[in-house]
Amino acid sequence: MEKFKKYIKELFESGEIEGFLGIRKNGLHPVPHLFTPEHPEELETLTIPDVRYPMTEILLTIVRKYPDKKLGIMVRGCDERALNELVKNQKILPELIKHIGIACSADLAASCRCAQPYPEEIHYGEKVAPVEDRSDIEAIDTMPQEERFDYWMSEFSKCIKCYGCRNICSMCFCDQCTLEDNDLIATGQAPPAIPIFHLIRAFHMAGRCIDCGLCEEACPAHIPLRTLYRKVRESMSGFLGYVSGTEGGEKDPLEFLGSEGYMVPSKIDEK
Amino acid sequence: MTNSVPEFEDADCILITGSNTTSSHPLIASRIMKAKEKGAKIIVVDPRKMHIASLADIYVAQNLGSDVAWINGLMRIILQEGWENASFIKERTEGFEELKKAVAEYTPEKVEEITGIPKETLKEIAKIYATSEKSSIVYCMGITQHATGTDNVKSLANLAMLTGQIGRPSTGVNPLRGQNNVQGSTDLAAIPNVYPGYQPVTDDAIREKFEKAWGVPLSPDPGLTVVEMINAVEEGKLKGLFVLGENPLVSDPDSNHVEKALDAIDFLVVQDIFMTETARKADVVLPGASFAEKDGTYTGTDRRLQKIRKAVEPPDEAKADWDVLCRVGKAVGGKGFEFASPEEVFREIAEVMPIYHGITYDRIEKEIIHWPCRSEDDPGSPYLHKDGFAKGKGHFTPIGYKPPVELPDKEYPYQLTTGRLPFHYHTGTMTRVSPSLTHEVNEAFIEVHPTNAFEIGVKNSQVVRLTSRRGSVNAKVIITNDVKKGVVFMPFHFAEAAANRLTIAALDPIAKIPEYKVCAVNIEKIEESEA
Amino acid sequence: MEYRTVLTTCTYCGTGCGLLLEVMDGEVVGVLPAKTHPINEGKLCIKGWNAHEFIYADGRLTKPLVRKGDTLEEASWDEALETIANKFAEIKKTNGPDSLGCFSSAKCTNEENYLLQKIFRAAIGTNNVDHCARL
Amino acid sequence: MTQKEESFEPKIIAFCCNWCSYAGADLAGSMRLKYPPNVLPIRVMCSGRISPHFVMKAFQKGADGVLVTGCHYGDCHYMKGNYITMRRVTILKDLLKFVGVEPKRLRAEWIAGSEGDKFARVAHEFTDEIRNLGPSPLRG
Repeated sequence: MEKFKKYIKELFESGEIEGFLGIRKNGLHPVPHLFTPEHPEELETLTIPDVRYPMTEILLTIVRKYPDKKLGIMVRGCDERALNELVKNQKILPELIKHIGIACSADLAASCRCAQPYPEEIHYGEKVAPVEDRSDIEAIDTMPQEERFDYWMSEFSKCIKCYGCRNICSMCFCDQCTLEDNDLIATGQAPPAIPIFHLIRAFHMAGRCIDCGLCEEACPAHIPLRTLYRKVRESMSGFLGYVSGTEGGEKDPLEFLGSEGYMVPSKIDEK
Repeated sequence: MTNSVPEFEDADCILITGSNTTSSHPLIASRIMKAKEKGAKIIVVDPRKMHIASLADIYVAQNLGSDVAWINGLMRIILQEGWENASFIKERTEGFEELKKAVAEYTPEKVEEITGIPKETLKEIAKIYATSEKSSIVYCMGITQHATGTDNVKSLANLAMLTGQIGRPSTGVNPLRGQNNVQGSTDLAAIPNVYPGYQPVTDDAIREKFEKAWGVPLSPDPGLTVVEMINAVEEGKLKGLFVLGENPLVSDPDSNHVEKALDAIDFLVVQDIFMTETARKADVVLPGASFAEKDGTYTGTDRRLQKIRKAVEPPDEAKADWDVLCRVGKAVGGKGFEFASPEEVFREIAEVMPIYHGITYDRIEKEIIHWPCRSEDDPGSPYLHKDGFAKGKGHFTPIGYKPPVELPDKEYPYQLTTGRLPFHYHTGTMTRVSPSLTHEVNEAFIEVHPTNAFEIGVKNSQVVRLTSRRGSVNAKVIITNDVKKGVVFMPFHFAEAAANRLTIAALDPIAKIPEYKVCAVNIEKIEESEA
Repeated sequence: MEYRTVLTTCTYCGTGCGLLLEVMDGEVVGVLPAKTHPINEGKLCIKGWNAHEFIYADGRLTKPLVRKGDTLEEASWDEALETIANKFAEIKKTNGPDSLGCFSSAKCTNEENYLLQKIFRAAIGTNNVDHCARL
Repeated sequence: MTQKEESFEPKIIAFCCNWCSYAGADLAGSMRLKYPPNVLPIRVMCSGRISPHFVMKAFQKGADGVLVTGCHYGDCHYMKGNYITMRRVTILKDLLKFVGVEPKRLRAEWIAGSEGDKFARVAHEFTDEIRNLGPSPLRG
């Protein structure tokens, strides 16, 4: 940890970064914080807990106000996937953002069922094995169709319309949100119109979701949102060969034609 | 609350009545949903079919104001079936025989007649509640805001004691407190009959203790409640009023009456963050700070003390409210208002208040403390009545059913009940200036059963006039099966169509709570030209 | 360039959820749910998620106001406090302490509730102290 | 039960692009080709304009089936709009399937302005198919 703090301090001193978005210890609670060269003493409170905050979502808040600053950001595997996608969508300039990589602990990787619990370059922690687990999707795929419908409707009907899933999502960077369009989803109702509210969000996640699972952690109604979004992520890779969160390459083929503009999806099994 | 919030998750049965939990306490609803996932049975008894009702295993609508009857009915069934907890009754309670006698007349048939709850459903509820290992009762203003509010609460306590569903984790009788710090403001004696920590002003020894602590002689006479003070203004007895962060003109029952009183009063001081309807009538307005602009503590609904922390400065010349009050205290000639920080105030609080005595700012930074916490090595009390009730034995109170004060009649044939929406808060002072919330809903409406809508001759979104004996308001109709026939619901957040112009100021004789949840109204269609 | 988060307690209902106020250059710009808070465990309702919005709403009171005839006019803190002191003293003198009363607030802190009831009980001498617990 | 199914007449929304498929539907009319009255065409400028939201809203408002029609590949008035359409429809069908709604309730077809007969045939086929599936569970 001391080595890590020293590394950040060096980055400050060399002018390579003008701020570092990390986590600070506040009493019992780890909370996000932007460390700056003006207050190097704050680095004493820097911590790397097994708790995840939406770092890239916070980064966007800062970048909107300070588009020219060189910033370092603490990135786990999930954060790095988010940054890759934000670059593709031209929300951040890669040359201004320095990834400071954290490998997740085995505990965290297990509780997140994370398929890539580390970023490309690691500055802290030891790489642990990825967790391959699609049992949540399989469990639903094997249900009879009607049971599947009832299952999702009963899950969606718990929704209290807090918008937490959207608010915490690093990939929800639109200026206007369809979920708030009164013509599409009547405002003022909780639960909101189901399943349209959740399916529209799921569809939006198709080319974007980087499978961090923060949405599900933020859901007061305990709706298995991540399973839903993991499914559309799979559909994207299965039918269109697109995996969001990978570095460089093509953009979301649902939004952009891409260089292979004539690409058509493989055929769907309607059974 | 007798128990703490996280405990709900491990209950086997949760009986919810008079609480629109997903709207008013969403993160408690979250725990209840978790409990259901873990296998708990959720029972909702409420006149309105709200979101939480649609998630329940059993939902039933009682007639407005009939709570004592169905609770007595439950107890009669429990006794008949032998589902009571005999050893708990024997060891921990008194007055059981009287209770038994009092509930005997509440046969399922009679209860069905009064409450509209089918007798089979009542029996099912009785069985699940009484025979589950850990059953918890959750209630809110739907139980307390009645002229029989105290009776309703005592009936629920009877039920919990009869079945021994209290004094253990994940059981108990749990009122969900409405405001962020309503528990704390009651603890700190913002009530007329006690000093901080529920120490009666009428008790000589206690009064002497406070006279010593504060260095002045104190009045032995209990003061007036909010509604009584309003009446005292009208009678010319109360001449000056200081209102801190409240908007009685919208929140209090029978608003027309409140408005007259505030117009008539000699001198009104309002300390707030916005120019509320009440502040407009003031003689002096003091600008306070929002929760983001000051330090201090709140006491949550489960008696848990938590800090709020200053994030930014108050705007312009506005000041943190504790600072303003210290200045007011000194200005009116008070002694002992030289505090440099909220922490210093808290130290004095802990000194005079036994139930907070062991609590310090340092401790609540590091641990979760629920009062009572009587010394620095006392870990506090997540749930109450573990080894017995505070007042010795738990006392059963025999209670009979009394109908609501104002029943529907020819002139006012519908029953109005009021409540909250998930998107707004109380009188809307804060939520109605919040764009994300007003985007969801920003006008009053009235929920009407389809049969009644047909009678009145209105369609969805048409405007009607609601009239009670006290006033009238206009609102848009929403036709829904969520309300029973004959009952209409209106949220009370909207000052321009304030539900409380209609409500009745009939008070519970003990708790002095107004009967917000039932009054009689008439509904008329407004012709196009009028609307 | 400042971005920090301040852990605090939600000001809406009595549940007592922990939330982080996101502060950028001295201004609250957003809310995050406190992930390690024992009550809400990283979740919030729609009111909590937007608890910062009202802070900067139009119409915040920023200066003391004192009534001059039909209108409320801006005044100094000294003038406002003096008006209160004089008027309360006058009412108390002619009608006794029980002709004064206060509505304290379930929105305010424990410390503030303590101070207001102390003003009325100790400095003015009446138990006419209540708040909207019942409402 | 059987009787109920027999008496069920599905509601179908057909989104048609201005340049090809709407002209095809129009031609079906002028050719006096019969197609079921269950099908309600809605004209849009390009099938690529048909946001998945429109499809979901149609289902929510009571459609039992949604037909998305556009130009054949290569014929799109806006060059490639229909490629995006097919990608979106495929992902949406897979999502519907996952939440327990028959993916067959959503169908994409390419119909040229000259293919009045194809429009009529697709309308028949799709109506029969949806009639067999019964009312949509999304009717709300």
